[in-house]
Amino acid sequence: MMRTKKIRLLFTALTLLIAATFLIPSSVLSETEKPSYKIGGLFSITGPTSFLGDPEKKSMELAVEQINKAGGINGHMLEAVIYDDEGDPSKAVNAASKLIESDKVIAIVGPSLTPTTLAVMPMVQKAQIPFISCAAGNKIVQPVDPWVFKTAQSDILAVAAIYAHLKSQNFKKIGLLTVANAFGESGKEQLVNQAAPFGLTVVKAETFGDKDTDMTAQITKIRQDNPDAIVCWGTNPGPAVVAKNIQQLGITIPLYQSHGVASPKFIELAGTAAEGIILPTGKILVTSLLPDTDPQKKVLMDYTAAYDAMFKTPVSGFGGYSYDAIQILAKALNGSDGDKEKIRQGIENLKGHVGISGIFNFSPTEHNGLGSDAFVMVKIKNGKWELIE
Amino acid sequence: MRVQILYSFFILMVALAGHFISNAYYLQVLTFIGINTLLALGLNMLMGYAGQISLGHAAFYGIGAYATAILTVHFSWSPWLALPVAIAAAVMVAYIVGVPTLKLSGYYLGMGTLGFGMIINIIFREWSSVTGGASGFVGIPALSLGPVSFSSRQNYLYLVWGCVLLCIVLCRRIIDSRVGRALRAIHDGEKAAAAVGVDTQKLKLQVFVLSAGMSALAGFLYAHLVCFISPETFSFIMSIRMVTMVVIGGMASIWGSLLGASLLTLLPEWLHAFSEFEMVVYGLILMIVMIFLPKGLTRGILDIVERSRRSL
Amino acid sequence: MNSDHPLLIVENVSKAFGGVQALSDVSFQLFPGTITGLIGPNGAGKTTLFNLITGIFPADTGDILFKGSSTLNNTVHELVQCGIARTFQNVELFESMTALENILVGQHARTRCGMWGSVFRFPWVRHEEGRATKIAFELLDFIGLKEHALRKSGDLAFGWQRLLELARALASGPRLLLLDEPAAGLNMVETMQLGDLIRKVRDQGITILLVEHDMSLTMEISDAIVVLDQGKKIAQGSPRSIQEDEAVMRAYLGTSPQK
Amino acid sequence: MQEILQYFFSGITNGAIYAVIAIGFSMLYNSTDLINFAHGEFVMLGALTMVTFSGPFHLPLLPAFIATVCCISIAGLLFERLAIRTVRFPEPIVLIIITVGASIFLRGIGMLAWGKDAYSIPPFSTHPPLDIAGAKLLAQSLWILLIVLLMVACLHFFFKKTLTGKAMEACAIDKRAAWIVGIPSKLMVMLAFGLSTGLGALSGVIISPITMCSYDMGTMLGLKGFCAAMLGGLGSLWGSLIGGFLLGILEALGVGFVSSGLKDATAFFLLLFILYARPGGIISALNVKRF
Repeated sequence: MMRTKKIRLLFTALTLLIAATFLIPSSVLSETEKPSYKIGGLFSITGPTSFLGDPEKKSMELAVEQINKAGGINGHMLEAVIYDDEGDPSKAVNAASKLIESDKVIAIVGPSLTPTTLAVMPMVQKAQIPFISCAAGNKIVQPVDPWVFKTAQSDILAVAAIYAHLKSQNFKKIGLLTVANAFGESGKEQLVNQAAPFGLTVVKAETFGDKDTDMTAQITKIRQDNPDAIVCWGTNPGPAVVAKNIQQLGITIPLYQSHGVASPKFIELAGTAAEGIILPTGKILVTSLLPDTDPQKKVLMDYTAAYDAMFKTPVSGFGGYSYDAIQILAKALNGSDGDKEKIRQGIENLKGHVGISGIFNFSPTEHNGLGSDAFVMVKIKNGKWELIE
Repeated sequence: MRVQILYSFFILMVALAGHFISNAYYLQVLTFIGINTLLALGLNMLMGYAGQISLGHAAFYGIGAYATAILTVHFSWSPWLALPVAIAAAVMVAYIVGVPTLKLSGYYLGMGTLGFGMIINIIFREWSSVTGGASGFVGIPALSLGPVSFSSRQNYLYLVWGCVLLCIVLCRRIIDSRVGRALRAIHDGEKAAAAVGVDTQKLKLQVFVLSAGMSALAGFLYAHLVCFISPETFSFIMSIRMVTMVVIGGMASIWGSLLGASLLTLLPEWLHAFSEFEMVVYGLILMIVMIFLPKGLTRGILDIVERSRRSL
Repeated sequence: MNSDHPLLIVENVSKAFGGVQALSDVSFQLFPGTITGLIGPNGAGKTTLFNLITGIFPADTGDILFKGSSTLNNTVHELVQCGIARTFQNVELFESMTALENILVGQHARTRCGMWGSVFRFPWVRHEEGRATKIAFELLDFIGLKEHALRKSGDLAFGWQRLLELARALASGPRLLLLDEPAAGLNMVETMQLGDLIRKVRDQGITILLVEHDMSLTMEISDAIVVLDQGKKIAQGSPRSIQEDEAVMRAYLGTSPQK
Repeated sequence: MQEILQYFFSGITNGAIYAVIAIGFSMLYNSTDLINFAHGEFVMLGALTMVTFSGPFHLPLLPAFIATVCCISIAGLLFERLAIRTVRFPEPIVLIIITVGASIFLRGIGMLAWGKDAYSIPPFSTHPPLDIAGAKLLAQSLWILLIVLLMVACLHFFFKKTLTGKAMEACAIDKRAAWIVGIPSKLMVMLAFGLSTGLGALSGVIISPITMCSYDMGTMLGLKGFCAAMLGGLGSLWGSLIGGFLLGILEALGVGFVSSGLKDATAFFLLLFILYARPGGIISALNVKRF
């Protein structure tokens, strides 16, 4: 008898617990005349890849506020609903489901990473909702899915930019050192695939863990094959350790990095070891160095100033992805009356949008929309970036 | 008789939830609770009853998920055919690993299972031609059985909770039998259990294998729910989360596993509201629960109820 | 004394832990249906000997024969299956389980339902379970705890726990029963009841090896006595002869008797 | 040859890092019978506190160093007092979950206080790397090696020769017995926590010139340190040292001769092998209790 009572009690507690989830208010309606457009944001705001998600979240807030100040879209205000997925695919799936089902958003921006994006994609396809990812992986837009777009420059472009520079230096043999996660893996794939067209041979490809403490063993292994250059592909702080290790080992082979470290933080972390490193970056990092004729310059300067004013922190190279996504969405929303198919078509037909990451030209077969001009090559000299023509 | 009533109540609850909740997000969260309950249940058999800790159980979860993914995508098998193979794969790995590992004890057993979990996770990540590598495995088909499609959240909820019920019945029956008594005996005192004729080594291995099988089932259900898997999901962190579910819910308590899994699935959803403070609050809750209810929520709540009743 | 073949033969057994010689060259025999008392001062090696006989660890040298075959390569649970059962010096019941369940676990060695059996509950499993429960109640009745069958064993009075542990050992259907200080912590009345019970067990044909500090109990119920001191056997014989043995006196009192 | 030597040096650098963390684990286990899964987070706190003291506060190296270790020790004492001692039934598994909870909590605190970016600390000396037959060993690696050896020697002396140290060890073996002979066991546990978290902070400070530091550095370091401590034999200081170097060198050789992607797998595989062969670690000091 006692046991039944206990178990019944337990069940009551459980039922209450579950019921409590349903009571949490999903959101509060704003009081504009026309109903606001709800846009979902999904970024890895905390967790190991927060360096991506955090500025993306801030930039989304910034873009939404700018649009609302300017009177919204056809009188509709934008409302951002932003969740954190911590870079965990399971959490991303839950959060995306919440955005679609509970918050009834009309479009989703994010997630920040390739795996989280891939995890969310089946749901987005089923719900038929415009979706603009902020992740770099090429798998996201190839093959093209009608509902899936992305604003971050693909690895393909970054690799092409690096390889074009390598070719101009008449380098033939390269060694690769990539981080053992989705970012590094995707980069490695492109680096290996594109080597032949540029007349390059990969003599050795090594990897390192994103929390590794010392990479001299990998570098030693690569050095054995005497490459003309080493390409390192990762995000901070790993590549900074690589740069330091190469300096310590007294290796003079030129080091190339990926756009993953394109932030002032890298120079700060690597210190003198950063000297002479060459890397591709979106133009945001070198705004002041750009010629005035550059069509992106004004957009970049405005964004930098607004970000600085709103958050009092220096602008990051990654926040632009979500800023672009919102701007593109806003253009597509214009005149769509919130109809999802119309938004989708709006994005697909958008041409010549000048954004932070480049100039976007979408088409039914091209859902990233960026060309090779999205990247510029820079060299670090005296602790400063320097444009390479 | 009493048990039948309880099971009927359980079925009723699931049916009601499936019938009245139309918001797919809530259904999905409930489905995740079900999957986590399977994981906690399996691990609880090992930790709560056989008294053996495992810090690498996410590996079996992953083996189940990757096995079905590989079979259904690369070899175009039917998922229903892949299910027994996925479970068999986990069971076999558990057997091979269990024989030497279960000879260890205490923290060394924790270390041994942890190392095993790391190795399996690295295999998922590095064998990219088969597993899709760090970016993950895409294109896992949704489940369907004849005319019934499980791509609707309702049906999937029923499927997952059906499996949960099946496993609860299974565990209950084992616990209430000669084998279960021997298991509880091992937990109370391994020396005495051996002295009454229990082959502790063999029994521990059997339970290890059983819990691996249940984790693999959970992995199968996860893979076909999300239709995407990546090594991240089956990392060391997940193993720790599983242990936490068991301990928070209550060791050696079947309903405790349900409670622990519910709490640890719902907590992050609730804590979204804290944004930046989420981690701090989550850590605090874990600590506070363990400090004040060290026997887990089930026992802890029952104790409190009992005490208040006595004081009345 | 019984003239059958001995049930248990301990042959020149030695065991050392690190540098400490716990047992050296000990030999004796146990005959079916007898109670043998194993006595000696603290640290004489009695518990070590118990652990060797029950297979917890192997002997360094020497051999132990049970029913004519060596037990050295057998594990603890295999020896239980062969018919060796024991109790512990500090009662080791399964405290979270009821008295009844403790005895059911005690029958582990003579029941056979495994994982599959427990999941599918075949008819033979239910039959086996029913029979086991019946035996368990009989044993509870034997020690006089039938009314407390469903109480948690950890909640029982200490004296009852001792009895329950005895019943649990009997549940495996042993030929040889090893009792490690069964009367420790019991009062006089309880000790007397225990003595009666042990005799009754012997009368069922079970051989008993008894370690006990309560001399009056040991001397009263034992058919034979083996005395250990500092790991060596110093005397063996009937209770009466042991009481007069000089070496035993020396071991216990430190000096030779003043008689 | 030069390559092998370089792998070896790389292993030494990593090994010294693992060893210094393993010693923190072992030391605490030695005196409280407890594994602190938040140890990696104390390492992180140490490194980041050092960043603050040497950065915005402009303290010179040594005072910043001492201030950091003191601060983190105090945090450790608080942790013991608030979270560990208040547990009513201190079973190992409960304490483990509490320390896991603490590690998440501290990581959150680290993120709130220092943000999500990584920081670097300048090395202790700007000496060029040591060159032996073409293979290079960092000056900072030598610093770590030196400090680790010094640390182990001091701890060894503390536990074997001083009364407090012996009392601490006695508490781990049997708290009640220690209490009966008049050792204030509660104080000892608290002291042990302070000491071990102080060691953690020290590790953080000496390794971050090599590794950089950020709020999430602790998990991986804690894990590797735990492995090293287990490998060497829990509770044995010299064992931790050996375990750390062995793990580091195994990893480096794994990179050199197997594949850098499988480096961790190689290391863990050999680890399991060693555990199977010697279930108590290389130097098994105390009997490890079960859960």
